Amino acid sequence: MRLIQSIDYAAIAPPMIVAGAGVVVLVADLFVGRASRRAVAFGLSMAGTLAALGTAAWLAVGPTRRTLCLPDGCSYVADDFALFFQLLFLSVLVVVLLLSVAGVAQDRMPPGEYHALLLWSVSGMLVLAAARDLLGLLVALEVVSLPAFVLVGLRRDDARSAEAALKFFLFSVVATALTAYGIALLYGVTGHITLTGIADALGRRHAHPGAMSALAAAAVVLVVVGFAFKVSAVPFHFWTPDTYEGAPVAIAAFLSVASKAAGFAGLLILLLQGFRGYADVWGPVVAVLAAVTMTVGNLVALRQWQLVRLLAWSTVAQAGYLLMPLGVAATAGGRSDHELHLAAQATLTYLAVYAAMNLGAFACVTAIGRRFPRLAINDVRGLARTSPLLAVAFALFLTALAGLPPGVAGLFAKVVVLRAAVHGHVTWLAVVAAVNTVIGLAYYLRVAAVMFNDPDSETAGASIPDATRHRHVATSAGVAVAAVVTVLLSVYPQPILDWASHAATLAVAH
Amino acid sequence: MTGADVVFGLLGLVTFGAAVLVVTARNVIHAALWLVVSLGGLAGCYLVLTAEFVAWVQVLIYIGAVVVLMLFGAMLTRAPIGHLQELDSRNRPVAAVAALATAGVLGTLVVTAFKGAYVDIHHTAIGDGRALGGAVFRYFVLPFEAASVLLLAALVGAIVLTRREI
Amino acid sequence: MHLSLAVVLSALLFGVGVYGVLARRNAVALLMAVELMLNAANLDLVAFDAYWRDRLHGGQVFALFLVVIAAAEVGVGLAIVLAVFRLRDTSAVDELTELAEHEPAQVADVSG
Amino acid sequence: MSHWAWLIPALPAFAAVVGLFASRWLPGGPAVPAIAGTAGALVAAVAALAVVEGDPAKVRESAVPWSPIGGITLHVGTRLDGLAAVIAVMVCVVALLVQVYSTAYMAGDPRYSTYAAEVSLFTAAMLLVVIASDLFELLIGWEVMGLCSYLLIGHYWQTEGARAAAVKAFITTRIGDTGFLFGIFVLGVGAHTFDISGVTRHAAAYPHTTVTAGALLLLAGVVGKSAQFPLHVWLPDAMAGPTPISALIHAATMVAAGIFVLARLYPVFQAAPVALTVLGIIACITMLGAALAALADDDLKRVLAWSTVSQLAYMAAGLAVGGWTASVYHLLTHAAFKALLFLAAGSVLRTVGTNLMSEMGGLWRAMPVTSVTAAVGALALAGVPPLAGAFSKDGILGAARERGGTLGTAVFVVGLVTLAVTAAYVTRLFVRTFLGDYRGRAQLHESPLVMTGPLVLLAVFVVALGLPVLPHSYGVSRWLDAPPGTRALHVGIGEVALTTVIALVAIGSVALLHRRRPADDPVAVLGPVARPLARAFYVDDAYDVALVRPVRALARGVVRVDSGGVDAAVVDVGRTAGFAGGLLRRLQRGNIQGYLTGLVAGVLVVVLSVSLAVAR
Amino acid sequence: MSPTLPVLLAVPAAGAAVLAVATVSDRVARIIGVVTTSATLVVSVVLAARFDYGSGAHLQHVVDVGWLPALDVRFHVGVDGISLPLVLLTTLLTLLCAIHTVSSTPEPGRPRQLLALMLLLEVGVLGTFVAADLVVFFVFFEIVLIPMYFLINIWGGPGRRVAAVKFILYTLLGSALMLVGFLVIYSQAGSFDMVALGHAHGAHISAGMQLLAFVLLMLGFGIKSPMWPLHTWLPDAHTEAPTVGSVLLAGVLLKMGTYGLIRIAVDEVPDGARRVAPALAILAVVGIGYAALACLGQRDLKRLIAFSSVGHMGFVLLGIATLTPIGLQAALIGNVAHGVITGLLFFLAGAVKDRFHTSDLDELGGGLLAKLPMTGGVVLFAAIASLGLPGLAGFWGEMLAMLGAYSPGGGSSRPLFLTLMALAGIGTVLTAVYFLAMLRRVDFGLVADRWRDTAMRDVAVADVVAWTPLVVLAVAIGVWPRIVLAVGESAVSGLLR
Repeated sequence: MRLIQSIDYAAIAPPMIVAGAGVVVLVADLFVGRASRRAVAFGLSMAGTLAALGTAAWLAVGPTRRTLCLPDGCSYVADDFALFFQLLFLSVLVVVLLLSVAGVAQDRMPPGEYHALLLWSVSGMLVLAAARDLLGLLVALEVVSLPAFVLVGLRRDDARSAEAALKFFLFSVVATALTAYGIALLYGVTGHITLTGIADALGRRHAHPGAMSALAAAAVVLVVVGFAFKVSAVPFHFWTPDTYEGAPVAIAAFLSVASKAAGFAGLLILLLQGFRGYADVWGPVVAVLAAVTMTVGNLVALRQWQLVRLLAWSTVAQAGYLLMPLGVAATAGGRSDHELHLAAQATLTYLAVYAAMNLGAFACVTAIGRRFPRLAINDVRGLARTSPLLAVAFALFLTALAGLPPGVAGLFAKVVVLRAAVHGHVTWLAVVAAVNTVIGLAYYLRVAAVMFNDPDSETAGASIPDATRHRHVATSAGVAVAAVVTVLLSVYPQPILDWASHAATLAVAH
Repeated sequence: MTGADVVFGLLGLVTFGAAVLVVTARNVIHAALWLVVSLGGLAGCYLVLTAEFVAWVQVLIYIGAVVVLMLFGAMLTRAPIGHLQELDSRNRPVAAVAALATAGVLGTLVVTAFKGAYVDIHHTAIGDGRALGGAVFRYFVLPFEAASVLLLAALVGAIVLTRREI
Repeated sequence: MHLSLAVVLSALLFGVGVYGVLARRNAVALLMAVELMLNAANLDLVAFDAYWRDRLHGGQVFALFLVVIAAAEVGVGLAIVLAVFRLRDTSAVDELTELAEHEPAQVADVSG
Repeated sequence: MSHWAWLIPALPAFAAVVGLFASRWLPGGPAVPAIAGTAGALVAAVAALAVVEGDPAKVRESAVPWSPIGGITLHVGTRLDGLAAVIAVMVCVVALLVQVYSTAYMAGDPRYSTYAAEVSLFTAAMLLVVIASDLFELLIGWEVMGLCSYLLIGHYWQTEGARAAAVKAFITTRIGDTGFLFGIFVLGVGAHTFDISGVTRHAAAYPHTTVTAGALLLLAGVVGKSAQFPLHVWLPDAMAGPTPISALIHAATMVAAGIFVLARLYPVFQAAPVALTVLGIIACITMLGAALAALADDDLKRVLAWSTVSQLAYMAAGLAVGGWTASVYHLLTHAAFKALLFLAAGSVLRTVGTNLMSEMGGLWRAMPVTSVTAAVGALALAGVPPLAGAFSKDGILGAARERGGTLGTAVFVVGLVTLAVTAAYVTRLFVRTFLGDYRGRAQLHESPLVMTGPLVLLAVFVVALGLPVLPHSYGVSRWLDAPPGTRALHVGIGEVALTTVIALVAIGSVALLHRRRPADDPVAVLGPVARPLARAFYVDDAYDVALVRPVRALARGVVRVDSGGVDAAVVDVGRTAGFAGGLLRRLQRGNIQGYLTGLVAGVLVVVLSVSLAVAR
Repeated sequence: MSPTLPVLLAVPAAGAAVLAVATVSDRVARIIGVVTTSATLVVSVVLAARFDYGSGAHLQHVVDVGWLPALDVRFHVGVDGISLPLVLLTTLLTLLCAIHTVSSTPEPGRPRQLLALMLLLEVGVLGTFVAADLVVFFVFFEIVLIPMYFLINIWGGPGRRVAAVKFILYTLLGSALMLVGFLVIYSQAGSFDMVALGHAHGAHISAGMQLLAFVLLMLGFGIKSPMWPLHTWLPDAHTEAPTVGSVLLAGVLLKMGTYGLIRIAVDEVPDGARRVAPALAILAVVGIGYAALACLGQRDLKRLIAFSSVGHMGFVLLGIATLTPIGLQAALIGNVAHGVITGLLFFLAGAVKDRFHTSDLDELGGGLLAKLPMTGGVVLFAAIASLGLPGLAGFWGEMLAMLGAYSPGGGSSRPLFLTLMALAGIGTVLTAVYFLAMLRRVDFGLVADRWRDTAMRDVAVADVVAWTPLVVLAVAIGVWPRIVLAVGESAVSGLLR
């Protein structure tokens, strides 16, 4: 027996490159002059990201690689599922890096540390998506979260930033503690710490006495909490609006897209691979939580007056739509391989589309924030007059989030998740979601309408900051990238659908 | 009822009692000291359960590092050193209910599930440094590597947040 | 020894931790309560490791990693607490309510 | 051979279009297309009459596919037989005279061009009804007539009375038309065709209930159009329109259409005796009631309107008792004398500037032509032989007597009573208008030739139309062939004698009353009874209470319910969502411990529920 | 594979894109708008000219290419006898609206954006009518919402914001439920293809699921139609919308609901249709009576016309609910007739509001025929047409709906439908009552003192151009209904096979 597991470095290259890039950024930061620190940090980060992206793409066209294997399974699997997420995370990172340029300068955040922490957080995500044992998942989740706490608090002379970080942190550690306790109980029930071992043991559920099954069910729920917190599912969502509001906007975008996607990666791995035997237990829970999440998120979003908080509640609501397909496990018919595959495909598709449109929305908010730091919805009145392209792009993202043309991508995404739900016989959930899209539209559209309406007479006299002076290349690039992707997904979403379908094979692999 | 039961029971009492004092002490410094007692008691429990390495790590990292860090933290934030009501929030009754419910639910679940289960501490694989080191590097390399990034990030993060100038 | 002893102690510790998290208003004290919760998980892990006579020592290894995670969290957490204290002159968590569901007028005043 | 029959309605219709859109570019103004179109139609109608002469029962049809309507194909075309040709000629004659008369009567009216076009359209619609081969085609003419009557009655839309009367006419007839439409459904669906020939051919083959239902529903339309009780209320009010229009409506179109349709679809009614009985009862009520109302009304035109209602009831009664030919004949004679009376009335009204007989009197001196022609019309209406109205009415009474039974006897008796009342009100009308001393203040003069010309012509018709029934005359049967099972026109000497005596007695009594007190209204002798008569038995008031007000109240209620109930429910749902959002916001007070409590509580609830569910 | 339909969709889409992107002057924008809509009309006329009327039951000019195989979605479009008249109606009305915009652009101007939105709207409506795949249908169905929202929200009256929000939220609720209905069908039958689903005619779908699907579709399409009591978005939207918005809303948008009900709900879940038909019929007839009474109590001209739409669409819904070829024909011609006549009415209401700056009946006072004889005359004509006078277009829809109800299909209770027919008949009387009451208040009578000395233009050239085709069509369809009915005859019997 070898003393150390053999490692396929090609398989783990993406996270290694990103984590390494973080170290390089930090080191380089020490040696370059004050003036060029931001540029260097951005350039190195972007280079590392693109390199990792290239590697991941290369891995995606090649065969599935597994490494760090145990007798009953491998800790790290670079399969379609993992690579789907890795490419998603890295693409998101590209846009987040673009959006960060403005914020790092404006809020005078330390560029080296900022970029390093961001890269490390992403490296945790990359590992998370590929990790196939509980310990790896948990540690990776911490690697995702821990730098994020710091990033949220990095606007160091703003008390709101620190407050946001503290809330995020406390909520996160309590959730982690619950997850850890759940893992411990699960270990007690099954005697295994690897996912495959646990899955096998849970699959032999009929062999357990009732009390043991009850404990296992409780443990399953507790384990899921840590990830449900990441995706901001109700009632694990409380941190979300406060944290987003206090965080730098780019980091809020990062949390709402990448971090949430990471949570879903973990949820999918756990629920579909580890806890498949208890699908009848978590299925109804997920279905109910999905319904509650989308409803609460949408209802509260109705009453928002500030853009970031509005988007925060909207991400809560969107988490509900993302969870909905997994709710098919609530019905006996929905627990078949086919239905779960459809469900996973739906969630993955929605995630990809959501990433583009939500990131786009945050990118627009970043651009708007340069002119209106308060980011009140009323501030953007008449934006279509002063910055027509920005207004059109923002409207595109908002309608996509609402699921309406011209944001056809969002509409497809809604169709896909609803299709999975209806196909899996949770029609009631689909109806709830249908009603929720109406509530959602109410607030998305309010913002869009305000932009396209002329300024009210009483505010018309107030000086509108000059549009051109506040234009920012990197931010505009971020908006543009998101817009292009959203439009592409609107016209021809087939590649994403196909790819999500491949990635969702995880759901049927026993 | 064996000797191990008795020893574990006593250690458990100490641990639990100290834990209760951790969350009820009127003084943060006292709370930190009670935390030392509680975590120490746990280290004893680990020893009874033949997890030697974990026990020593518990003592070294928790008592040696974490609690010291907390004491520093408490002092740096000029937390009330004396007896002050303000250590507890108005959420206390709710907290008590939630805590009792949590303990009750979890306790009932585990007790009913593991009724009569018995740990034969004489035939367990002893968790010494060698056994655990082997396990980590043979089976858990991925978390290990991830943990290195975690610690690095924690280090950098803690520094960047507390450093005054940029 | 009886497994029940360990798991009951663990459940109790977890409950105490929950109480602390919900009842303490000092951020550092709150962190201590979190540590209790994590340690409750550790105790379970170690106990189950012995119970299952795990050759891989999965439980104990997991416990080790949890200790590492806890240490990292405490480090960052205290840094955040210090940052909050630096800017707000308090470490009482229930006084941190600037970020909340406010009405526009209130916040408009705050931000001038 | 009758492919050109479509020209009969098409010419006036074309004239209407031209008159409406192009008259300002035409030399001679709007009157030219109107008169030319109607005259053209008259020529075509006369030609049609020539075609059918001698073999009036033969149906000459020419139709093209119209439209598929989901399994059944409708056809559109013409259907020419004796009835159609005769009525078409009658319509054209009256319409042409009205058009000519109107050039003077409406001179100076700013909207004369629209008026003339509407009259043309009205004529075209009636002619379409007359020669239609399909029930829906007929319905189009039927309803367009309703529209034209609405527009023409409301011609003086500056006045509140005209506006109200127009709406009332349209709505009242439309109520009946709805039944008529349903009747078409019943018959058409039952016969799998909506062709008139198909339906009449199929009449005997219908199940009994179907044909009864169909006939009764058709009857509703007839009652509406021909102003029979209980849908008669629109006609007296319709006097708000220009007087030539009254002549047109009362003589040739609209009200005649109802009787025409009864005659046209008579086989259907023959197959449904119940419907004929109902028709008879309605006719009896209407006949007498309208005549009594006419007795007490002071408005000259309203008296004439009531008389129309009453006379139409005669025709309806005749059809009810099988006197098909007599009824159609009465339709013709009535058209002549009623047109004459109305045009004469128009002549009077234009001169005296009022409708009220209490402000007339002694006009014969100033208006000799009008007076004499009016006297001819009045005698015809009163039923004095040898004028047209007398023989046709006697034919109907004869048919009733011959049919016997309860219905026949009732029609006969009521007919005789009505005859007396009719003679009385006609006499009253004449003496109040033309005899005695003038009670008004207008400058009196005779009307111009374009107005008196048609009067004279119509008077000649009134006399001439009485001739065919005389022994050895040319004979109605050359153009009108009684359908099987009906009584051919036959005027018994006994009826003539009886009715003549009754009429003369009635005329004499009223004349006596007038002679005794020339300045007073003869109806005054009735004392308090006159009041309900003048108010037409309060039917309008009853409708107001039973229908108009409830509908208005209902409308107000619906508006209130819509904004306060249906819409408010929707708005409230929206508000509730916002309110719920507000409540949920309260959970987000900023206190992290509150959040953590929520987290722990949520986890506890879920854990508890799943473990309980699994343990169970 | 015929390129006609893609071109039909591409022309307005391209026009919308050009107007959205290019910053051209208002004049050029108007020219582009009219040219584009004219071109679209020409394409649709070509489509109609090359349509094989002998086989109207079959989709023609079909384009069927793979689009999203992962979702079983194909870009499948085509026209048949049911959709062709609606396509022509849409292109015509949009052209007329574009022409109307030339003479008067509602406040606050910006004709470029207005026309761009109108063209986008046209794309959505046309796409809905030609779609032969449920998802494609849904996408086009939804495209309409945002442009119409902004048409109301930006160019509307004083209450425009609330009305626009109500419109879009309410109709989105409908389409969201409709989507769930589609997905229920898909989950049962395994296809989104409307042709295949129509061919299967509900086979493979259990009775319960058909019921569920039909109810969902009925709610969705019912809100759009609008079906009582889901109509309350409509009066507000119409009252506040600018003239072109009202015309398009009434003329074509409402048709999407009834079209979908026929094309999808009746055809693909026939069993569900049979079970729900009586309820649908009852709601339809209640809507007829309710709308008529509501109209009688209205104070606002546009609101009155809006409520009259509810009544007219009630007849269309009644026709559908009879599940007979006659009833479906009623629905088809009722759709077209309502589009023509109500479109005309809204043009007129817009003209009145444009001249008088109010559409309140009391403020208008009356005497329109005296003040503006041409406008007043056309108002008279349109009102008469709208009340269903035989010989004009509106008659056939109402008459055939009642004729359908006289002998209902689908095993529905005949006494019930006879009762409904009778009630609908009373509804036609009430319809006449309120239209005549409206005419009496607006058209006839004396000019109110406040307007007596105000100089007003009667009709502009653009008005004549916009109104004339509608007047002509109202007469032509009324006199010669086969131009609509013959097209759909074979198609409707195919639906009820």
